[in-house]
Parts: sequence; structure tokens; C-alpha cells
Amino acid sequence: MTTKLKSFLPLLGIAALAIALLVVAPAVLSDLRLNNLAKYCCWAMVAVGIGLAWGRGGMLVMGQGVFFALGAYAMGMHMQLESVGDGGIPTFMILYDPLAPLPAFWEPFRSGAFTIAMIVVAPVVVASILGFAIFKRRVKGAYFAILTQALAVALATLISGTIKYTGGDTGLSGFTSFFGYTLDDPLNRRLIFTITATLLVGCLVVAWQLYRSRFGELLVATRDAEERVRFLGYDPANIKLVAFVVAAVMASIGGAMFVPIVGIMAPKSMDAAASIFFIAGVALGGRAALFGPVLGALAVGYGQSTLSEQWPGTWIYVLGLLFIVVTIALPGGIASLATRGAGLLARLRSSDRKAASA
Amino acid sequence: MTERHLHPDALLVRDLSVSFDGFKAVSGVDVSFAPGELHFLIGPNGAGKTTLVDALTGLVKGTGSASYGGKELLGLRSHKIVRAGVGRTFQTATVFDQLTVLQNLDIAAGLHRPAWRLAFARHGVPAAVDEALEKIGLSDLRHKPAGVLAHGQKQWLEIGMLLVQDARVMFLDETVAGMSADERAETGELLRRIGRERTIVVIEHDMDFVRNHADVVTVMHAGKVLAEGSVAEIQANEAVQEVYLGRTAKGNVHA
Amino acid sequence: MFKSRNRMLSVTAAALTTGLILSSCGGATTKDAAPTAAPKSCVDTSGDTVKLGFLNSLTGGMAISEKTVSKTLHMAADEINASGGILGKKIVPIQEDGATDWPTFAEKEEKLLTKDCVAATFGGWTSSSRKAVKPVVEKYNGLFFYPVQYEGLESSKNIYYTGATTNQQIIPAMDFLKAQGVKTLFLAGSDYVFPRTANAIIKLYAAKLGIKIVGEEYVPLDKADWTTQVAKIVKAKPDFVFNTINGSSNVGFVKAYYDAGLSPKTTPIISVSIAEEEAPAMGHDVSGNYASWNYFESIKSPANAKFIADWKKYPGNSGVTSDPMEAAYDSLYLYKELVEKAGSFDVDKINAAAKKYKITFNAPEGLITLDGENHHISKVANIGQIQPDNQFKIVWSSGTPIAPDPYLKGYDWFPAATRDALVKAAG
Amino acid sequence: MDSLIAPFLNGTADGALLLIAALGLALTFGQMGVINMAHGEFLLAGALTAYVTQQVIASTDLSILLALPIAFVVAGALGVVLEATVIRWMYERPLDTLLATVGVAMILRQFVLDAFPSQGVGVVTPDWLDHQIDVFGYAWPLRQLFTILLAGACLSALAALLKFTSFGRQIRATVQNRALAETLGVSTRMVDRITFFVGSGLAGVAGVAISLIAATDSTLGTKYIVAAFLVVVAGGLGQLKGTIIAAWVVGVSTAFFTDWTTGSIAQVIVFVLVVIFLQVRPQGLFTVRTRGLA
Repeated sequence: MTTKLKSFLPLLGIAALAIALLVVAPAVLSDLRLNNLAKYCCWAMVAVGIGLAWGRGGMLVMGQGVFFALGAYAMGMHMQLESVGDGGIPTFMILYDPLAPLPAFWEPFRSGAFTIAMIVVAPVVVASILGFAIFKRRVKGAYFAILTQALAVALATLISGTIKYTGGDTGLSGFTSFFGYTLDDPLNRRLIFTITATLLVGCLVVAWQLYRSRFGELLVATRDAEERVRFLGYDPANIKLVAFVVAAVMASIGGAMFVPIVGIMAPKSMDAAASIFFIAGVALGGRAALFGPVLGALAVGYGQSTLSEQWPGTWIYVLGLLFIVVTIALPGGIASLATRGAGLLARLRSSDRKAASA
Repeated sequence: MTERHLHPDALLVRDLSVSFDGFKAVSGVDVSFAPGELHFLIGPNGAGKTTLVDALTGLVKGTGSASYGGKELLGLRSHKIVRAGVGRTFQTATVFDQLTVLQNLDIAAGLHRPAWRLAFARHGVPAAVDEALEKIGLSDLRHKPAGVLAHGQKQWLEIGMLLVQDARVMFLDETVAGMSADERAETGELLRRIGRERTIVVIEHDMDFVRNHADVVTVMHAGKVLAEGSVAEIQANEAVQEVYLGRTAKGNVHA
Repeated sequence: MFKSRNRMLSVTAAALTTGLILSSCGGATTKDAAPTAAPKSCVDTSGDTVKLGFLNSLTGGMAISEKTVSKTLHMAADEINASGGILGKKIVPIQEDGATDWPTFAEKEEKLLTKDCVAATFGGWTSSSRKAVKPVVEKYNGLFFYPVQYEGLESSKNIYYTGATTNQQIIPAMDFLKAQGVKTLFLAGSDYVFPRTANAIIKLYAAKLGIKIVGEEYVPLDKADWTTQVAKIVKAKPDFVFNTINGSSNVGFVKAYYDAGLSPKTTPIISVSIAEEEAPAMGHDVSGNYASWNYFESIKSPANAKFIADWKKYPGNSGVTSDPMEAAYDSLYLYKELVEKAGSFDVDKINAAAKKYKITFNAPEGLITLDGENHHISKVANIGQIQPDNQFKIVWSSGTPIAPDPYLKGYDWFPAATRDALVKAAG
Repeated sequence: MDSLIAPFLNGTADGALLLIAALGLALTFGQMGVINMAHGEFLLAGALTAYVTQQVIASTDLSILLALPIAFVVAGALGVVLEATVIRWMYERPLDTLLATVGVAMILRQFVLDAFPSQGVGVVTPDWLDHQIDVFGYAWPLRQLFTILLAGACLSALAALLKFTSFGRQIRATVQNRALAETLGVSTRMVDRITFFVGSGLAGVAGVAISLIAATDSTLGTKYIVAAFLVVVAGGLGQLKGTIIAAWVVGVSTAFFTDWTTGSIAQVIVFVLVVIFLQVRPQGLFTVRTRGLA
């Protein structure tokens, strides 16, 4: 019974985070800081997925930028078309041929419903195909990491190299409205923040449920002894695939919300460096803990903003040093501080008791 | 080696060979494993015992045939073989250290559940898991992470996992190696208890254990079946004595 | 004790209600008739200082170019402060790092405008950074001064473009080539918006001039090696190579060019992003090749002599001066001129002054004049030939300043349909 | 004919460059499992060494040759420092080295940006390299032949080191079974450190070669690091011959695809092909076989 209650304890944490994000933050933060927080929340969504795939499933996904881009570009294309109005084509396309019809793959993104569907469906399809091939062929470890990173580079280069269709390296920008709401209105930006934060909380709830479910146990089992899982009658490929796909969807949703928040989507936000940046937050926070990835991503985002405001030009030394020190000193990330602290406390207490009884 | 192969639920191995880069680790093995018997596989190191089991459980590729319940096992992937009712343990006990004893058993029991139920947390302890905990004597340790268990307890846990996954054929690889005398006796008892309606095949070096518990012994040497029969028959077999004579110095076999 | 709890409760309740309202109804939709007014400016210039924001990449890949621009802005601010400031107020520069990351540019611009409440912002380099800043500066009705030559076809009431637009750099370069009797031209560029746009324009104009384009190659921005593409140049034997490559990929191009045995004697290059700073980093004597800019360090004028001398004294200077640096330097002086003509730091008043008065500055490159309508600058176009000391000798000049024409309205060979569509899209 | 010759030769030279850059990784990543994201910055260190050498020794004809061993030592020393301060804490968790070395790479890049002219520095090609060789009508840059020879030299030296010296045997023993190697009296700490020295040193040599074809500025490393890792992985960990073939194939196919399409699309195609290849041969071209469950 107590263990059952214990498994609900994280819900309290999630609730606390939800209150902090949805109630406290809008009340105390300026529009600027709230918008920054919204951006970090997008990264945090990606991070929750990485926590699932890497922390729990042992798959170092170094190319989450691919899925981030799927969501972001779906959203970006929709918002771009919404901004140019019925029948218009994006500004960057006019130069090449003002009368050219919209490329066929853009056309359906005029529909908001289609866009929202694609934000979820596209990563599911892509991750399933990729993951099926990768996991069935038992590609893992560093091979898997480098392979996914190569995909992020390939996609970033593809986008840069197809400037006529994607806006290339400069990306998509100049959005004016988000599903009919003008982006300039501060109230609407708060609305977007609320949606983003809610989605993040949703991702956390999904992660929490997956972690406590039998699937979660099986995923950890697969991480620690993949071949052994086979002898339980499961194909580890399928277990990893599910985690990979869920992580991909979270990255895609994060990417989709990123676009209305920052107002520009370019390959730079999803290339190899960006993908490593996603991982950095997760590692910093603690990859296997439920809250580790979220807190890590929020911390890295916040750290980047504040450090660079404090020391423009030299902040990168501080951030770099932080990465080094945390990896060396705290293998379990910041989240492990909590368990370490608890362990220390318990030891202190027991020694107190001993002392008292002596 | 009589009518065992006629048993309707027997696992029949015919002409099974395994080769690594031209080296024949197992060659042309014919053997049948039937329910209700404790069947021991013995033989010197490198005789091909583990490789035989590896081939039967999909870990290495083998040629020939191995049929169980009307299914050909060779060529199936490991997890399919497990789903066909054939399970195994490993020389070095492989349990999931981070998970508790209960969780280990619970995920092992999972293959009989529909896949979508995986999305939900465990509610209560399934009857089969409780029963298995009882049988392997780990009920008190159910909430301990498997990583802290003693060596013997891990082996029992592995057997328990086979029980909950309801393996009809169990291959146990050197289960009692490194166990204390008491633990061995307990393990023997356990195998007897669960072996009544199952096919249990044990790879073993400890001849005392073999003598005390074996119904049938198959001796392997250099990838081939050397002899098969009761403990007494095997001990009387000249070929077996010859193979083991060179090894008596090591104290492995002392009649 | 009770009191504080009460306050806590009411704050929570208020926040909850706000959250509910937000998620249930949201703000203005695009269907709403009245456009939402820009948030009220928080700029406070009542004291004897004025805050200005400098937004450059000091870290990341673009820092190689933007760090110098940042330093130049600081130098200009120091100079203006030394001579009494703007409207008598001393400039307090606030530096932010764009970190070669476009969302960061947007974030920092918003921070500068709403938290630091700066009166104007200066910086950016890549088109992406400008496009990231544009919606922010428009939303808050701020000011952004962009100092780099770019692909044109853009305008904003909140951005002043102090570098060249295409008709002040690309088109004069084509006129120069025509005057040289060039018949065939090879286009080499980065796979990026500026080279793509520039080359689209070059191709249109070349057709009119009767210059034949014998090849067109693009390489990704982060790819160094040009050997395979240069082999194509060798084969095509053009009279000239028009180089629109951005940033450090220029080095790979130039090295591959000399590696392949090409030289300015047979196949000279004309570049639009190699200046005094970049030339020595090429790792080869590039003398004999050409570049099209508005400013060269070799321009003889008192203003330029002072600019160069000041720069060489400035701590952390890069030794030489270059066009983007000079455009950044000018931008601060143009801003000072605008404010003082408007008599106010208010953006709307500044924009009105830009239209009403003739805003000029005796810049190192010569007298420049602001176009109050399109927020670009009239500039003299110059072609310089690189000398062994990596300075440029001016071999051709438009003579008089060319009026900025970002939409190429005055060029009949530019398709009207494209222009109209672009102007319409810009609103 | 010459339309095939040019991409083939260019691609081979690019492949050779990629190979030198990847050789060091094949050691530190392939043999030790360390994901050193700062390897790219070690390339940069080599390139900067070439520049500094040129400042000190006026004769560019000589300085580039001198720069090769100096760059090896400079980058190697950086590698040893990295190993001794950061990597050594993480041999039990090699994937974690990724994040720590990303931090190191960030710091090194910014340091170069701040300490050297931010626009980058020019490494001058010596006159004796400024020629072309006629190959079936294609004026092949001599510099490319130099790169290929340099790759050959690095490769031979490394292969000889691994095969014929006792140190080489110690490396292989450590890689195959660290615990066993220790009981046999191999100082695995020393082996780790020397492996890192050699691997990083090779990056320095590659950096000198790169300085002859590309910009020597803070972004140099990031341009090569991903491709280098990909080559090592596609070749198969722990196998030099795999790395060689992979580097050559990547170089030549990139050159041909560049010839037929554009530079961007070529890069996309090659990366995707390698990814597909890795799904067909998930352990790369060649692998060291191991027995056992995991």
C-alpha cells in the first residue's frame, strides 16, 4: 500500500510544477521573462522525451533536432501561410517566381487541423520507420548516437540547401498570427505560454505514467540487459521503438510551440549543435529521474539567458565549465543531489538515533 | 534413450549442428527432452553444452531441427521461442538489478498479457507471481532490488521468472555453481517440485548434484552426444570414463 | 501571520483567474478590426544619459565577423560621448550577445527594448538575425540599425539599413564588369539567401547587359572545401568569377582557386564580402582580385583619416577598417543626427524627422544621406582591387552617391510582378 | 574522361583529409569509447600551430613541414591534459564524456575567438605546393597529393605503432580486457594517457592539412567533427582498415554527388547513405567479434 502511494508522490511534484508554471509564473514574470520561460518549456518538452529514450531506455538520441524540426516546420509553414493570407505564397518564394503555385507539400498546411495532426503524425511515422530499421538491426550505443546525429546534420543541410521550398538557412519568419490570434497582442502571447506550459505538464504526466507502468519497468530492463529481455518473451526492438516514438512526438510538440514563441525557425535551431544542446540539459538535470530532464532544460535555458546578460562575450566559459564540472562531479545530474541529500539526511538521523540510544 | 522421443510434449532435437567460423562447436546432436524428468547435460568444458542450449533458444544459429509442440525452434528469434514455451537461465545470473524482485517476476509474467496493458502500472500482485515467490522462497525479499540479492537468490529468482512466464521447457545453465551446500539441496528440492509437469534441462558440472537429482543424464563431448542414460548407466559407461579420466585429477568426477 | 496568508491567498486566486481568462478567451484575433497598439514605450531619457542597445554575436560562428562591429559601435559611442553626447545626453551602451542564434537575437532585442528600455538598438549581421529581430522591434515600435550589405527587397519603419542594398553594390559591380568588357561570368556563392538573391538579380541584369552566365555553384555555409566546384570554373573558363560567398567559406574558395592554378591574370574574382579584415585571413596573396564595397580603408578623406586613426588607438582593435565596421560607425552618428533633428528620442518623431529633414553624415566613405521613406542610405559604390598589402586600390567608382532602391523600382529589367508581389507582401 | 577524373581525385584527397581527422577518433572513440567532442578543436589547435609556426619561421616553404610535428605535440598535449583532468573520471560511463567534452569544446572555441584575430588567420600555402600535376588533362592541385601522402604517412606510423611496438600490444590488451591487462602488469592509466596523446596529436596533424584548404578560425572544428565521427562509426569501431575505406568512400562519393547535384544535396545524400549502410551493417564495415550476452 505504501509503495502504491509512493508511486503517486511524483504527481505532487508535477502539480507543484504546474502551479509554478501556470499560476505563479504568469503572475510574477514580465512579458519578456514569460516568453523566455515559454522557450525553455519547449526545450523541456524535448528533454522529457530524451529522458525517456536515453535515461530510461539507454538510447542516446543525439538527433532530436530532426523531430523538433518536424513539428517546428509544420507549425512554421502553417503560420507563414496564415500570415500571407488566402492564396498567397511566402515572401521568400516570391523572388524565384512570384506567380509560381505553392509547392504541393506546403498546400495542406493551410489547414490548422492538418497542421496539428501532422505535428503528432509526422514524428510518429518518421520515428517508426527509422526506429524499426535501427532497432531491428540492433544498432545501439555509440553507433546509435552518431547515426542519429548524422540524421540531424543531413536534415539541417537539406533544409539549408532547398532554399526555394523551405527558406533555407534563413528559415521561416515574419509570422503575424497564430491560429487566428495576432502574435503582437501580449494577452495572446500569455495564451501561447499557457498552452506551452500545459503541454509540458502533459508530457510530464505521460512520462510519469510510462515510468510507473509495466512498460517503464520493461524499458529499464531493456536498457540494462537488452538481450535478457528477449528471454522474457519480448522483442526489445519494439520496447525501444515505443520509447523512441514517444520521445519524437514530445520533441515535435516542443518544436511546434517554439515557433510562435521565438518567431523564427531556421536549421540552426535543430542542427547537430542544437541537438547536443537538448541533451546537455537532460544530462545536467539527471537523465533517469522524472524531473531531471525538465529541471535541467529549464536551468540551461535560464542559465544561458542570465549568464549571457551578465557577461556577454564571456558567459560561454561559465556554461562550458558548468557542463564539465557537473558531468564529473554529479553523474546523476542535479536531480541526484536530492537523493544524495536524502541519503545524507537519513544517515545523519540514524547516527543521531544511535547517539541518543547510546 | 528409449521412448522419451515418443512423448507428445517432448522437445526433439535432430542432427543439430552449430559452427563458428568453420569450428563445429556442436555437431549432429540428437537428443530428446521430455516432461516430468530432471534431465542433466554434463560434459567437460568446451563440450558444447551451452552452445547447444544457445542454439535451442535462438542465441546462436544452428542447423538441423528442433521441434517442440509442433513448432520448429531453429530460425525463430529468441523472444518467439520464449513465447513458444521454452525458457532459460544464464551461467552468470542475469536479472534486472535496478528492479525489485517483485518487478523482475512481474515483467517476466507479462508475456501472457495483451500489449496495451503495458501502459498501466501494476495493481496488486498477480497470483502467479505470489505463487512463484512462495516457491522460490523470496517472498520476504520481494521489495528488495534484485541487485542486492546473493548469488544463489539471483539464480532462484531467474527460475522464478521462468515459472511466472510459464515456460514448459526450462534450460538451466549451471544453476548451482557457487552455491553453498544448503542452497544446493534447496535448489534440488525446488527443481523436483517444479519439474513434475515440466521439462527441465540442467547443465551442470557438480557431479554430486547430478547424482542426487538426475533422472536422465546426457553426456556431451567435443560437440557430440557421448552417452545418455540414468546416473548409474552413465557411471558404468566406458566411453564416459575415458573422457573424464584425464579430468579426474581436477576432481570434477569422483565416483 | 494571518495577513500574509491572506495576501498569499488573494494572489493565488488572482493568478488562477487570470490563467482561466487567458486560456478561455485569449486576446485579439486577426479578424479584429482595430490593430492592437504597440505597448507603451518604457524609454526614460529624462536624466542626462540615454541607453542604447548593441546586439552582436560575441560567441558562436558569427562572432568572427560581429565582434569587430560591436567594438566599432562602442568606439562611436565613446566618441559621441566625448563630444557631448546625443542631445546633450551621454550614451550608456548595453551590450548583448546574439550568440549566432536567431531566437537569441529575438530574445535579446526584446530584453533590450522592454527591460533595459534602450532608445534604439544596433547590430545584427546575418539576414536571419535581422529577420528574427524585425517582428520584435516592430511590435514594440523600437529602432534597429542594421550595418551590413544585404539582399534588399525589404523595408520596415523600425529598421534603418546602413549597409548597401543590391543597387549599391551588386548592380554597380555588374556595371564595372561590363565596362571591363566581360563576356562570360561564373557565379559562386554560399547556399544562403544573400547569394541566391544576389545571383537571381545578377542573372537578370547580365541578360540585359549581354553577359553570359557560364556556371553557378553553391556550397553550404559550413562546408569548407571548394575543390570540386573550382574544377568546374577551370573548365568553364569564364572572364570573371562573381563571388557571393559568405564568411569563412571564402577561404576555402580562394585556396581552391589558387590550388587549381587559377589567377587574377586570367580569371579574376569580384567579391562582395571580402574586405580589409578578411583578405589577410585567406592564406594566399589575393592581390589583383576585386571587391565591391562602398567603403575602403584607402579612401582619402579627413573623415576617414580620423576614423582609421581612432580605430588603431582603440583597445582590442583589429588593425584595419572595413565596410561593415564603417556602416556600423555611421549608424550611430546617423541616429544622433536623427534624434537631434527630431529633438526627441521618440521613435515616431524620429521617423517623422527622417522624412522631413535631409539627414546626412560626413562619413569616412564620404557624405551619406538617409532616405526617409525606405530607411536606407545613399552611398557611393566603389570597386577596389586588392593590393599585395591587402589594401584595396579603388579602380572604379559610381562617382556620385546612388540612391537606395531596395525593391529595384528604377530597374526595368527587374520583373514588375516580383517587385509588386514583394512590396505587397511587405505591407 | 576529365569529368570523372576531377571528382575522383578531389574526393580521394578529401577522403584522405577526413581520414587523418578520423584516425585520432578511431583511437580515442574506437579503442577507448570516449566521445571526444573537442576533437574538432584539436584540429583547430593544429591549424593554429601552423599559423604560429609561420609567424616565427619566416620561410613558408619550411614552416609547414616543421608545423606537422609541432602540431602533433601541441594537440597531443592538449589531449593529455583533457584526459588527465576530465576524461579519467568517466571511463566507466563513456557516453557521459560527450557532455563534458562539449563543455571543453565551447571553452576552447571561445578562447580562440578571444585570443586570436576573430576573423581568423591565414596559413600561407608554401610555394612548392602551389603547383598542379597534369592527370589526363586535369590540372590536379599538388596540395591534394600532399594531403594523400600525409594521410598515408600518418596511417603507416599508427599501424606500425599498434602492431610492432609493445605499447601497441598494451593498447590492444587494454581495449580487449582492461581488468586482465592490469593483472598482467599493464599500466592502463599510462596506456589511456598515451592513447589520448597519439589520438589527439593526429588531430593536430590533420589541422595543419586543413589549414591549407580552409579558414583557420574558431569554427574550423565544427565543420569536420560530425563527418569524422561518422567515418569512424561506418568503418567499424576498433578497425583501422574500416576507417580508411569509409573515409575514402565518403570523400569520393561526396565529390561525385557534388559534381552531379549541389554541395548541400551531396552532403545530405552521403550522410543518408551512411545511415542506411549502418542499418544494413549495424557494426560498420569491419568488427571485432566478441562472444557473450551483452
